[in-house]
This record gives sequence, structure tokens and C-alpha cells, in this order.
Amino acid sequence: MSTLFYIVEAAVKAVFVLFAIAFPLASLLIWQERKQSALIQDRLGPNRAFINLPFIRRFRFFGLLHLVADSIKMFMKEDFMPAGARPFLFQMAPVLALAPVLLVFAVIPFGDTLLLYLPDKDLFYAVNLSVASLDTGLLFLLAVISLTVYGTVLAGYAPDSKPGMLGALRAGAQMFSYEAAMGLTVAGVLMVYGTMAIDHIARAQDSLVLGFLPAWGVVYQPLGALLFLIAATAETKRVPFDMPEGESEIVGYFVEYSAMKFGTFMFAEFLEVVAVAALLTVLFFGAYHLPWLSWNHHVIPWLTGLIGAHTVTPGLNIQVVSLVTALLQLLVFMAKVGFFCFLQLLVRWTLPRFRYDQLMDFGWKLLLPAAMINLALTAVAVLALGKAG
Amino acid sequence: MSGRKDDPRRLWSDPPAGPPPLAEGLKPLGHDELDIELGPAHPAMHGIVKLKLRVEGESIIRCEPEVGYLHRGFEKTCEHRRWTQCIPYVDRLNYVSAPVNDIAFCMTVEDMLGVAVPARAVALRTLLMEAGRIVDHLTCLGASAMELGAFTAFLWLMQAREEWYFFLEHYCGARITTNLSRIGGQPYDLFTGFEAEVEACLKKTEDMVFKVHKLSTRNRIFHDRLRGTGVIDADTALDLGFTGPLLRGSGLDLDLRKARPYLLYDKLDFHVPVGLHGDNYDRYLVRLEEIRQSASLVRQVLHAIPEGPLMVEDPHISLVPKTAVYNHIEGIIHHFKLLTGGHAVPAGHWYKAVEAPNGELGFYLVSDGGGMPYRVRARPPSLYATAGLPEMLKGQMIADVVATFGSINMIGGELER
Amino acid sequence: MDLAGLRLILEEKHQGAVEDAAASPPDNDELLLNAAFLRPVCDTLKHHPRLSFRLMADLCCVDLLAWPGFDPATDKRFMLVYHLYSVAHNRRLRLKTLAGGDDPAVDSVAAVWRAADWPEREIHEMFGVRFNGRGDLKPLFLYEEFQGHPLCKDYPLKGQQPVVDLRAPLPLREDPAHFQTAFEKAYFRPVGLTQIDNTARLPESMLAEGALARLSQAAKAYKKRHGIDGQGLPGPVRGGGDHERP
Amino acid sequence: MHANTGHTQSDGPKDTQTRSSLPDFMAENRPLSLAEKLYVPAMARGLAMTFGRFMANFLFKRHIVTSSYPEQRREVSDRWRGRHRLTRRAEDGGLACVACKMCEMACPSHCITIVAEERTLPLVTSRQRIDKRPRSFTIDMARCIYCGLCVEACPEDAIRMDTGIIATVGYQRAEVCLDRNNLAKPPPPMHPLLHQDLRYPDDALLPRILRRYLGKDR
Repeated sequence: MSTLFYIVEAAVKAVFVLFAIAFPLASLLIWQERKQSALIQDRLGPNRAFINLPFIRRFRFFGLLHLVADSIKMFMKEDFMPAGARPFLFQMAPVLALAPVLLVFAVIPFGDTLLLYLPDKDLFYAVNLSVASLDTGLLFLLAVISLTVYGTVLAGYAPDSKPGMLGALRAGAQMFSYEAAMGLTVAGVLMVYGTMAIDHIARAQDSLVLGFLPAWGVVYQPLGALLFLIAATAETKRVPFDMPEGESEIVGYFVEYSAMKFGTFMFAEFLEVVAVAALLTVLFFGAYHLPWLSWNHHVIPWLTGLIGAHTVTPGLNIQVVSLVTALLQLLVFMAKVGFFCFLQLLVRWTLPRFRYDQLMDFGWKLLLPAAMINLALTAVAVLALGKAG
Repeated sequence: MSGRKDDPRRLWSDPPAGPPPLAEGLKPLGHDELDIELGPAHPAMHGIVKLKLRVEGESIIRCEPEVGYLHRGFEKTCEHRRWTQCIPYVDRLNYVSAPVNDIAFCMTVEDMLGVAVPARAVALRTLLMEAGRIVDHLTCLGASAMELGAFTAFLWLMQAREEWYFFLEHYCGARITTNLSRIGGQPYDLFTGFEAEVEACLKKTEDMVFKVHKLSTRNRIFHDRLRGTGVIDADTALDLGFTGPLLRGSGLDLDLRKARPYLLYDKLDFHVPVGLHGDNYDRYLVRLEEIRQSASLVRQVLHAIPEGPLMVEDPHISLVPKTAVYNHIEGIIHHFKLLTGGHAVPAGHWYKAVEAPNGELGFYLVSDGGGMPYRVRARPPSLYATAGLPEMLKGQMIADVVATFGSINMIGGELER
Repeated sequence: MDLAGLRLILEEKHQGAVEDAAASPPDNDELLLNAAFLRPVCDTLKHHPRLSFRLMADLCCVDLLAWPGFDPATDKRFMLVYHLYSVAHNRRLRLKTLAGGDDPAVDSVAAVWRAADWPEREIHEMFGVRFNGRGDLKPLFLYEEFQGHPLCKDYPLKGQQPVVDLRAPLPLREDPAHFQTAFEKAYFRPVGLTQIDNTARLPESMLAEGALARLSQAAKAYKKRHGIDGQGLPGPVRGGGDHERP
Repeated sequence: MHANTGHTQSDGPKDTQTRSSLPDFMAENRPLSLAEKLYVPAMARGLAMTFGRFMANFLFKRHIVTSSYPEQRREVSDRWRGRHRLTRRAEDGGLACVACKMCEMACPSHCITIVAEERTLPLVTSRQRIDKRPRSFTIDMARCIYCGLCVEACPEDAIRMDTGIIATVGYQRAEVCLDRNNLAKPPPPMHPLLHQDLRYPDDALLPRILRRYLGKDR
């Protein structure tokens, strides 16, 4: 296999992850946030945008067309830059806010392995279903997540705006503080599974613990999962940690941005929600695995039996089974991600927001010690149970 | 009133909690002050007001409210309107609870005229005033919750408020600017299904308030945002002219409904909630409790509205019934006389205050004996509350501005008139 | 303690401070004060244990220019009205005091009750009455460039205020360069507005062109007709009050 | 200082009919317990509440209060003070207004302008009657504050605010300055869409079959 092949493979997977998983989920999330908040608050939510189809007049599609309308609006609006802004940084900030979030998706496995049948050589090529299966996936993850702060801080700093600057300062402090706790919780997972490769961690969650519990991260690390969720919500700057935005105090670090530049920030925020949900799924909630139903031991044999009767060549048989398995895994993965997105939105519409000093207190005095205790307990348990290897 | 400070139920003794003050003379690293302006068009500044803040980091060093964006010359306008014509203008003082303003103004003029309003109108006025109080507190609590980020609580409370507005619409034909009182009584009688509708409003209010209470009150995030912020002790509050829930939150149970009973209040059973610490959390609880008390008051009055006339039966005070206008020359003469000449309020001046939702709403009216007021002065509770805002924000953080500003419930209409 | 007792206490401490008293309990008892004694009397009212008027409920002003029988040549024009409330004794008191002349002024009571701060600023802009012994009297509701005093009876109902140059918001402290963001520097420069004639359409005073003499004559005629002598100030409405509460 | 004993634990009136169902809120003025300090109970309760509300609305639209405004309009009350109209006489169909200008006088915002003229009424009895009528009757709806004092002032029942029109709109001020003809016209018929049941315009979040399983709307 040539290098070109690897590049093409990675590119195809990247395009798939972004355009089949990340972007649709993030856009849907914008709609879902509006609709879900509306239903919580006894409203109907967006339902007015419509198109006239040949046989359906006023086709509203549950308000989803508002996404189209909104994006058209975002692109059409005047892109305004304040007079005192530093133009280069001002232009760069949205990009810097969006790029690291996209990079997070590079290491997230959305399925196990897809076998590609190469008929001319009569052999299978195994495609790992994550864009990059890095050996140091967790490290990469932490490194990339810590990059998001640049976009945020620059967004506040570049336009020379006071509320923006305050928001940027808040964002910087908050993200640095919660990264520590997040890193420690992730380290717990690392200890339990003994690997940094995220796809290995995902695969390891297939079996059962004590014979009846799925070997998910949350079973080993219940506190860790909770802490990760909290820390990651803080990283994404969503309620109750939306101090940098704080729309009723300082209007937010992106206060001077308009049109699609603002849209980019918003989109990045929702992408972060998806990313957090995906990470939570992969690290703690069994990735693409079903509880008590192993792909390797139950599903694939069953599928082989089911499909095998109707196919002619074994190669093609395996190919079809692999494809169906991958699709099912993707489905399971998406369902879990969807659930956690829902949960995050529910939290967002339930809680008020912290104050800056309370946020810091919470991060340093509650979250970080808890994460440390969790880490210490994990270390002791891992040593005691001899699972370190 | 300084006796409040050693109340054993207080959570802290003085000085109150909150972010520690910056050490004097010691400049922290990177010491620089920043002036920022919240408003006049700012999500938290409901009404139009500008807060000029000088902050050091997140801590507020100085605060200066800049008002006047909603000044529209109410007092000057009323000097050129007949007494009855002032009532729609009075509506627009505290536009959230317009019935209270209307009734207070009419009661003041009735005092000057020396007329007694029929019992039915008195009972109805009591009910409407309490309804206004509930509406106002619902709005205030909802808006404060929204500014803390709890948008859901806001919309739940707004639903209850809508019920009351529908009720007001059924009663007087308008939701907000009600114009529902006249000099000499109430022009509108009960409508069919009045009791049921009030009961429905009360039920909805209690339902929603209970929900929001469950959602917020014991939530630590909410608690921490309010507890120990915007602290003001009773002495300072009184000195600054605070009244109403602000003063009661500081522990002084000054309520004009008890201290100076008007309407039916001395015959009704209710108690005045007071806070212990004078912070935003106390004011939040006081408002919640006042909703509960007002709901009880509405129920007490609702089942005891006597039969009888609604307006003073004096053609010099209230308009004669329309049948008399249509059919009798005497009636039409009185009608024209009252409309063109206005009320013959004797010369002199008068001050009367009622317990509006935000505090003491007083009307100081001067009459020169003509058909128009010589001078109309409304004593707006919001003016004094907003003037005292810097005192409450001293040493607090930027995020506390919205919580404190929400709890004083500034209403631009009555502040700036 | 009724109004007479209250008056006694005050006169004991401040000889000649109370010029007149009118009782109309419970809410409309009033005293007419000699303006020179305003500040010390207020101090006494607030701090005397038997008075203890801790709450200044309201402070407002009445322009007596159009009041029946008012003679601008001799009478003081502005009546300042203080509504006090004693929480301890649950009573109200109204103080009246007069200010007049070319530069009407009274002593500030903002040092006694801090609540008086904003109302004094409001009265200053609305009536032009100055308050001695306090800090800035910058406009509360109106803007710095506003011409005239709108709540005065001679302020015309129709007319237009001069157009004011667009300016940056007034700074909190004297350092505009620091205060302004770059945005404000760029956008709040008064460009192109200097051509506007901002002296046009000043409010015309009703008192121009000998109106003072005419008003004086009318006042004398009124006083003669109604048999009033001395100052016919507004007092509590006779027979006013909460009658026959059911 | 009177009765400054802090909050007294009184449960309000003893009569059960008038007692509120709400708890004593001042009792909440106490420090947070340890569990509450850990954010857990309130957060769990809050999430349960919002989730319950969400599901009730998602599946059954139980509490939805939104009305889809232009298509669906709520009924306004009988006493609703909407846009004015001028009534007509039963006998000859002419305007009932006699141009007495009482409404103009009662209007606090000076939005009514009437110019009167004389008119000769048809011979009802042997005498010919001469009456006043408005040559022009203008209401500047941009100034009107909908206080209803004009209706109270009218001695002829000639002006009413019972059209149920909740907003008078126009692109220019002149368009909302209504003259005699506009005011005397009967209110325009409702939009045809109004007759359809458009409470939730194809906004079903669940397929209809599922909803039939789970229960009906309201």
C-alpha cells in the first residue's frame, strides 16, 4: 500500500466524519436546542420557515428549514469589523475557535473495523473506523482541546472591545482551570485500560465485568465520568459555565463579531457539544458497543448466519457482514452521542450560571480534588487488582 | 432596626460575606482600572438605564447609574389634563402593575374630594391591587432568574403572568395599560365567571411559582449567586429611602398595608415577610412569600365581595349611567358638566401613599380648585432603589450587577416618569 | 404626639424655625419652615428620639407662579415639599419651605437623608432651584445642554430644544482618552454636525415683555377679590381624608 | 420600631378555602445542607422537572401555550378596547355622531379631531330638524393610547372600541390616521385561514401513529 493510499483513506474518513457525523449533528443540535428549550418552556419553537414542494404546500419539516434560513441570513449579513480591531487576529479568531474542535473528531472511533475486500488480490484490507488511530490519542485529545482557548481569547482581544476582553479573560481562566481536572479524569481512564490509543480503549469496552456489568468506562470510573462531563461542559463554555458568554452581563467574548464570523463561533460551540458527547461515549459509555451484546461474539456470527445463506462467495459474504456491522455500530454510536447531546441541552435549560469566583472555586476546590482522589483510588485499585499491565 | 444584626438566625455577622475588598494602597499585579458601561441597550438593563461601572478585574470599584432615557414629562403633562385624564398616564408609571397605580391615584383624589367609595368598589380594588402585586413580583422574579441564566424559570413565571393579564383584559379590556379605576369607584363590574377566572389565575400562579421554587430556591448555583450579594442593612436602606420588599428584605417590616391600612387591609389576614440578611436571596424569598400572601388575600376578598353600587352616586364625582345620558336632559347636563369642567377638587395639597409592589407609591397632588391638577408628583419607589444601587454594588462583582439590579426591580416608567 | 407637640420640640431647639403648622392627621400634618433653619431642623427631625423621622419618603417642588394670588414681585416662587416618615412612631410629616429670588436656593438635606440626593438633582434640573452644601447637581433625567427648567409654570408647552452635537458619553472620571475605546474615538467624533444652528428655537419665557407686571396686577386683583392677605400657600385640603371607610 | 421580631411563623389565614397551597417560603432562609452544597438534589430535581415537562410537551403537547399568531388568533374579551368604530343610526343609516366633541375633549392624548357641520334630518314629524354631524372625524391611531375614555364620554353611543382589531398598522403615519369613512366601515372579515384549525401547523414531532398510541392532543 502506498502512502498515497493512506492519505486518500484518511481523507475519505475525515470527510465522512465531518460531513456525515459532526456537521449534521452540530447543525441539528442548533435546531434541537431551539426546539427542546421551547418544549421545556411550553413553547412550540421554530416552525415558521417553509418551502412549497410540488405536492406539499407549506412544507415546514418540523422547523428544520430554519437552519437553512438562518444560515442564509448569516451569510448575507454585513460582516462588520470595528475600527480599532487588529484585522489579522480578528479574522483568525473564528478559524482558531473552529479548527481544534474539528481536530478532536480525528481520533474518535465511530466503529470498529471495516473490512474491504480487494478481489484482484483476494484479500481483505482492514480500515480502522477512526480518522487517525493514534497511539497517543488521549494526549492528542488533551493537546487539541487546550488549543480552543486561543480562538476564544483572540476573539475577545482582537476587536479591542471591553466586554469582549472581559469575556476573553474569563474564558481563558476558566478553560485553563478545567483542563487540569479534565486531564486528571482522562488519566483515570488511561490507567484502567492501560493504553492511550482511543480506538483500543473503545475496543476494550466490549467485554463484561464480574460477569454481568458491561466493561464500560463508567463502570470502572463512575466518578470520573461525572467529573469529565462537568469539566468538559466547562470547556465548551455552556450553561452553567457560560461565564465567557454571560449574555446578560458582558455580552460575550464574540460580542463584536457579526454575520458568519459569529456563526462560526456558534457552530464551533455546538460542535464542541457533539465532541464532548462523542468523547463521553467513547471513553466512558462503551463507544459503539451495545451493553451485554458483543459485536464479535453475538452480532457478527448472527449476521454471518443470516446473510451467509443468501450470498455466493465467502469474500463478498464477509464484506457485506462487515459493512452492515459498521453501519450498525455507527448507529449505536450516534444514538449514544445523541443522548448525551440531549442531556447537555437539558442541563443548559435547567440551571442558572455560576459567578466567576464561584466557578473558579468549583473548579479548583471541588472538581480538581475530586479528580485527584479519583485518580488516586484508581491507581490503588489498578495496582491491587494487578491490572497495570 | 440595628437590632437585626444580632439575630441568631443570621448566617453571618457583619461585615457581610461577598468578595473580599481589595487591600487599600496595595496595587495588585497588573493593576489597572477599566470603565465599562452596561446599557442603555443591554440585555440585563430592562427598562432603559445605563450603569457606568469602574471595575478592577471583575470587582466593581464604582458604579453610577445614568437614568433619563425614559423621561417623558409625566408630571408636566398631567398639569394640563383633567383629573380623570391623568389616569391613563398614571398607568404608565409602573407599567407592569398598572392597576396599583390607577387605584392609588384615584384614592388620592377621592381623599381630596372627601368622598367615600362604595364597599363593592373597595373590595374590588383590594383584589385588583393584590393581583397587580402578584403580577409585578412574577415579572421581577422571572426577569431576575432569566438574568442569572435560568431562562426556563422566566418563561414558566411569564405563563402565570399571562393568565393575570388575560384576567385583567376580561375585567377592563386591556392587558397592561389597564385604566381600570375612576375617581369615585370602579367603572367596570365583575364579569360572568369572574370568580372562576381568578381562581384559575391563582392556581396557575401557585403551580408555576411552586415549580420555579423547586427548580431554583435550594439550587446551590442559584443560592450562591444571590446569597451575600447586594447586601444592604436596614439602617442604610431606610436612609436611602428604600421601601417595600427591599426594606423588608433587610429585616424591617415596614408595610403600609399594616402600618397605614387602606382599603380592606385591616380586615384581612396576612403577614409581612421580612428577611434576615438584606441580600438578594432574602429579597427573592420575600417576593416569593408576598406572592403567597397576596394569593391568600385575593382568595379572602374574592369570596367576600359585597353587592352594591360600584361608583359614588354623585353626578359631580362620577359620570352618570349611560341610560340617564341617553334619556334624560338632567343626565346629559351632568355628563357634559363633569367632562368639560372636570372634578372640582378643592384647593390645597394632599399626599397619600400605598404599598405598591416595589414599595411606597405616593401621590402628592396640588389642586388650585380648577378642573386640572396644579401639580402632580408621583413618589416612585424605583427612583430611590436605583439611587441606592451603587451602595449595594460596592465591592461586588460584575456578575452581581445583574442579580442586584434584578432584585431592586427598576421600572423605567415610574423611575423617570 | 400630635403636631403641636412636635412643633414645641422643634421650637425649643430652633427658635423661629417653624413659621406655620397645619394639622391634618394622620398623613398630611405639615410645617412651614423658615428656609434658613432647614438643615438643622431636619437633623433634629431625624435624630431626636421622640421624632425619629428616619425615612425621607419624598422630596419635590411646586412652582407657585400660576398659583392663585401669587405675586411674583413679592412672593417666593418655589415651594419645596419634604415628606418624612417615622417608622418608629408610624407617623408622617410634611415640611414646606420656600425659595425665591433670582437664584433660588435652599440648603441641601442630602447629608441628613441620603435619599434626598437624586430628588435634589431632579429639582435642580426641573425647577432651577439650587441646593447649597452638596456635591454635584448634574442633571438626572435631562442632558447637560437642556435649556430651561421644564416643570416651571413658565416653560412653554410647544417648542423645540436646540440640537446638540453628538458626543461621547460623559466619562466617569476625568480621563477621556482612557475611557474611550477605539470604537468610540472613531465613531463619536462630532463630524459634520457643526453646521447645525444650535441656537435656534430657544424656549421663550412667558415672563418676557412685562408679563411680570401683569401677573403682579392679576395677583393683587385676586387677593382683593378673595380677601386673602399674606401668602396663600397650598395647604392640606380642608375636609380631605379617608372618609367613612366601609 | 414596631414588632421587629423577624419573620413570625404564621401560616396565614386558618380558613382552608383561602389558604394558599404554596409552602412558607421564608422557612427556606436557612443555610444549605451538605447534600445541597454538593449541588446534587436540586440538580437532579431540576433535571427531572425539565425532562418531565419536555416529555409531556413532546409527546402530548400538554402544556403548550404558543398560539400561531397570524393564522390563529385568540378571542379577545367583550370589554376589549380595540380599534374604534363609529356606529350608525338605525333609522337612516347615517353616522350616530352628533359632533358634540365630548370624545375630543375627553381624550388625554388629543388624538381625535372633529370638524362639525350642520345637517338637515329627514322629516320625521311635521317640523324639520337641524342637527350637527361631523364633516370630518379623524383618529390618529399612532397617538391613541386605547384608554377608552372617549367611549365613556360619548353621549350618543356613537363611538365604540369593540371591533376586536388589536393593532392598526401601516407603513406611514398617514395610514394609521383614520378618517370617518375608515372608522365607520364594518371591520374587515377574518382571514380565510382563520377558519382552519391551525393550532399546531404540521408541527407534529412524532408520527401520527405513535401519537395515536400514546394519547391524543389535549
